[in-house]
Amino acid sequence: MSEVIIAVALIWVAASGTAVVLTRDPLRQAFVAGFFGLGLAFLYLSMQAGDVALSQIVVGAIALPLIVLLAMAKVRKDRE
Amino acid sequence: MSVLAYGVVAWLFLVGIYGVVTSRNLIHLVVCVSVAQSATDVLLLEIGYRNGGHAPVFVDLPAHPGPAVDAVMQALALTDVVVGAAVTALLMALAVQVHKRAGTLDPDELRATRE
Amino acid sequence: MGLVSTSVLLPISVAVPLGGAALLAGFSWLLPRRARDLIAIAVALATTALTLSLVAASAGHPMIYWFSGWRPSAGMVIGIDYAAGPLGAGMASLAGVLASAALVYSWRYFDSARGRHHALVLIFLAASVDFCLTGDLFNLFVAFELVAVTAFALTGYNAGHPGPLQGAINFAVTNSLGGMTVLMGVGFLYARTGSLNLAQIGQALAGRHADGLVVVAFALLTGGFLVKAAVVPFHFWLPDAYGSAPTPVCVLFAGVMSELGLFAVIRVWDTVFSGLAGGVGPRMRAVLLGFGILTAVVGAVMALAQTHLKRMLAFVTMSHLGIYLIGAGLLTPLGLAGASLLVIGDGLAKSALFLGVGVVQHQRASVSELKLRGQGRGLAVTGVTIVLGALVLADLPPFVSSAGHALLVDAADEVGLPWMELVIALSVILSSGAVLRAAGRIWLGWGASESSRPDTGTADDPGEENEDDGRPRSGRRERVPLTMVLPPLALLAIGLGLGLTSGIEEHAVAAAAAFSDRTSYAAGVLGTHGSPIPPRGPAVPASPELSAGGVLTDLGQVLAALGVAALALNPRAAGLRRALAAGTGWLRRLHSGLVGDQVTWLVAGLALLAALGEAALH
Amino acid sequence: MSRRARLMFFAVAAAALAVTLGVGLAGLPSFGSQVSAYARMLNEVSGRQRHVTDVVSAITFDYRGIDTLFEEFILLGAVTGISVLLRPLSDETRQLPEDKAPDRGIPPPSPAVWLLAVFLSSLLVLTGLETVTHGTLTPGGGFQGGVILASALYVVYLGTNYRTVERYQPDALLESSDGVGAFGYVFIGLLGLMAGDVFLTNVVGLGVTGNPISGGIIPLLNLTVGLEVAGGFAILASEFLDQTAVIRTKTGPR
Repeated sequence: MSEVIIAVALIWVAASGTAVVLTRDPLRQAFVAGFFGLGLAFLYLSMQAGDVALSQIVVGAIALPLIVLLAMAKVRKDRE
Repeated sequence: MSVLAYGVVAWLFLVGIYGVVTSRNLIHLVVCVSVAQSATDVLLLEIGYRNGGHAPVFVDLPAHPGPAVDAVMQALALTDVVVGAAVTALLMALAVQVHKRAGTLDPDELRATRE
Repeated sequence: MGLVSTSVLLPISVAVPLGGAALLAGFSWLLPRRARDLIAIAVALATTALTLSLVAASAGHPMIYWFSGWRPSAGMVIGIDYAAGPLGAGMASLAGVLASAALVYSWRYFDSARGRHHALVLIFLAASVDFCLTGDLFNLFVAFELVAVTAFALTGYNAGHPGPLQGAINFAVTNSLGGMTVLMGVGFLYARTGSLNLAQIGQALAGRHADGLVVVAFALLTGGFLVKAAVVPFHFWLPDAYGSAPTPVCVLFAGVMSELGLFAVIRVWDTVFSGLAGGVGPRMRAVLLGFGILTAVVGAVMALAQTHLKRMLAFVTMSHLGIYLIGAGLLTPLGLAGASLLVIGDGLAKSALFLGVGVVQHQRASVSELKLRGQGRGLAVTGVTIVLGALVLADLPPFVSSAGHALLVDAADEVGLPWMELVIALSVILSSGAVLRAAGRIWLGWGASESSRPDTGTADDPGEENEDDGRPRSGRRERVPLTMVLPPLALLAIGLGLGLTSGIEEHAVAAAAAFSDRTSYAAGVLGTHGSPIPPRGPAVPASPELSAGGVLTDLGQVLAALGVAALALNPRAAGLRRALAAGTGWLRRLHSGLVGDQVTWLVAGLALLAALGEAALH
Repeated sequence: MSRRARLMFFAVAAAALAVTLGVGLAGLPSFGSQVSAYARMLNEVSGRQRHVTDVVSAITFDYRGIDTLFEEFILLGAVTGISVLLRPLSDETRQLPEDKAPDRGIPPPSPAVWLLAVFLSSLLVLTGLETVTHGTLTPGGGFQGGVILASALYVVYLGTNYRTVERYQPDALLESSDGVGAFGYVFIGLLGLMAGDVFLTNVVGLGVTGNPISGGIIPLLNLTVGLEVAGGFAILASEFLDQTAVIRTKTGPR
């Protein structure tokens, strides 16, 4: 059972990681990256790494997308 | 299962680098670096995984819990997540500043150190 | 009891700079500017003194320190250790000296962003010390990343200009990827040996034949470190970063940071891989020498092609890194000893050169050799500093790099590669000649000025940046503050003093022998035998005849470098220069400064290293 | 290189690197088949030796505590570096966003929004503190809790406007928290030396396994990390926010 969950998580991570790279628009990429971050956290959790999963959630699904969005906002303001 | 598990590591690393090489936008490029970086965490945790193993947290366990997974690799991955976050944030600050000062985010248009 | 008191130096020499940095970062808003400068300088000097005392204390037998008191039990390592010998401690104290010089130099020089610049320099210093002392592979990775993170920020310090920012981005992207490959290598070795301790991993691999996993682990680890060491083809980020970073930061970069990359390559080779079965040493020597020769020559040729002074020094640094790799890559104690003395001697000289160029930039607001033609008047002391520094780079006796050069030549002879001397001489002459050419143009007004640019190939001359942002200069011809003039002279004086120290070659060879002895290192760390290892009598062929021959060679190099400079400035040799510029145009075009190109080269370099590693180890 | 040439070169190089990685990965033991003797030993003994239930925290802060010390400084270095890179330069000014419609006046945040923000943020503070303090027992610790605490600050701001943020931002406090946290880790390490033992030795009682206050210095180290990370991430977010909201160039991009 746990093997199936891990396999699903691995495929989720591989697919969403590819999607992050192929999403060339940074704004949309930020959301895909959040989804990828959640996938990583899920993968870590399925591999019994709760500490790492929690770190991954706070970094990958909260801090990183927030920074990307703020950076995008700054860039847009510069262009005005 | 091994092929899938280890294949994902190589895939994430290479696809992240592919993104870096082909990127036309520094913010996109920085996120691609973080994709490649996550390959290392996945590798460490896979090395430390044990089939049917439980988390290395010894609280509320059943009577015969079986083996636990490798806590050392988890500690290393923990450190690496923090390192990755620090580097990503720093790169993002550089990207913001480059856009302000060079007026572009396209890495291929940045030739300041050349011309 | 005596042992306890000296081993305490190990944790204190990282705790002092770390604590100082934390206080500066957290409380700079409370402190006046002068206090911030003083605290930073005091902390850097204290770290220097601590690491210097480590050099003395660890001579003869390595010092082992187990953090949190976790000693190995039943042959299994539990915690993290520091394993200090004079070579590692010497490297750490070089970092201390250069950090102190950089901080003194920036005293009046620029705005330290409320002490944050100083905090970053101190963290950089602490990370370098940890890097040199640690006996744990993962801790080495953490130190690698800490050096990197502070260095990225310091590179982009002049954040108002695109050049430093682009340099920082190229630097950060390539070196982060390097860090990732290092970590993957760590993971592979852990999966194979179940350990993160250098000595224990080496023990587990010793006497075995390398398989695919070990070869790939070698390539990933070494490749990652070579990115930091800026060895061809991992080097493309270096001129962008070093050419645009603030001067005090360049001192740390050129003198210590790249050398740390090479240090890690050799440390990991000696402790982890050198015990592999099948006579891997000679074949690995060929691989490392190949990379070293390529780097030395490419760096020297590129240095000669530059007119942007900092970028020129960046390529000079790179060429010298190639020479150190040749020395260390001979994989003999003699070669490593020669490389170590060169790292110290050249490191001090290169730092003095960067600081001298910084003075020129501060006073004349330019770093372009062509724009500065004849502008040297009034900066005589700096001119002398730069000429002397350039001559030291050509191994002018009796500076310590001359002693290192002699050892290196002996080491190459010892393994039957006497022609290596020619490769080294060629690179040294070209890179030193480039700096002398610039000095001749700036202080003597020789050669052409901007109007008739000789290099019509590509313009890899980046823009000029004013470093002291936000601090209006009263007049351009104001007196240079002593805090800017003295540090480079002090660095050169240290190099001279070390060169005049009798027996420095013997000390270096003994340190190198202890450093590269895998079995006694492992025995010391794992405690497999109680008594300290008696130091093996090092064979130092430093007889008077050889030294005299060495002095003649060195003087020959100095003269040849002067000749190169004269030729480069002679109006009648314009045709030759044009031909050379045309012949090297392709090489300069490869240094495009684009991060996508640099990462592609990195990937190719990793694959190449893996293929060569397979041939050497398997 | 042209983009096309680069892509072709990359394709070849990446294929070679893929083969390299494949060879290395193929040499690994099959997935999930083994755990190192080192890890088995630590799983076995750390509960007894350190009185913790979460072995990861014992490794992070005790067996390999020196790694975490340097990890803290990676964060401190990055935050300091970002403050340096994003500092207002000589040609930039700090200027609050102009009111586009001065006759309208900024509406005060409605009490309901305020209340929600305060409620959410207190919830986050509690979660953050709980995560920081229970690091020895369950997954989580100073780092994770610290980030949650930093985010609590910003949820308060969600309920208001940037003018209030700018006025009440406790910059000095955040910086001090960052520095004190990092210094605290070094200091606890030095306590071991002062007690006549080695750096980062446990100098306090180990406590009863299962209590929040157990594991010796591990909860204290978690606390310092929590302080450092909370301050650091708050500074980080505020630097980026400042760039977006108040810092503008006098001359425009060059």
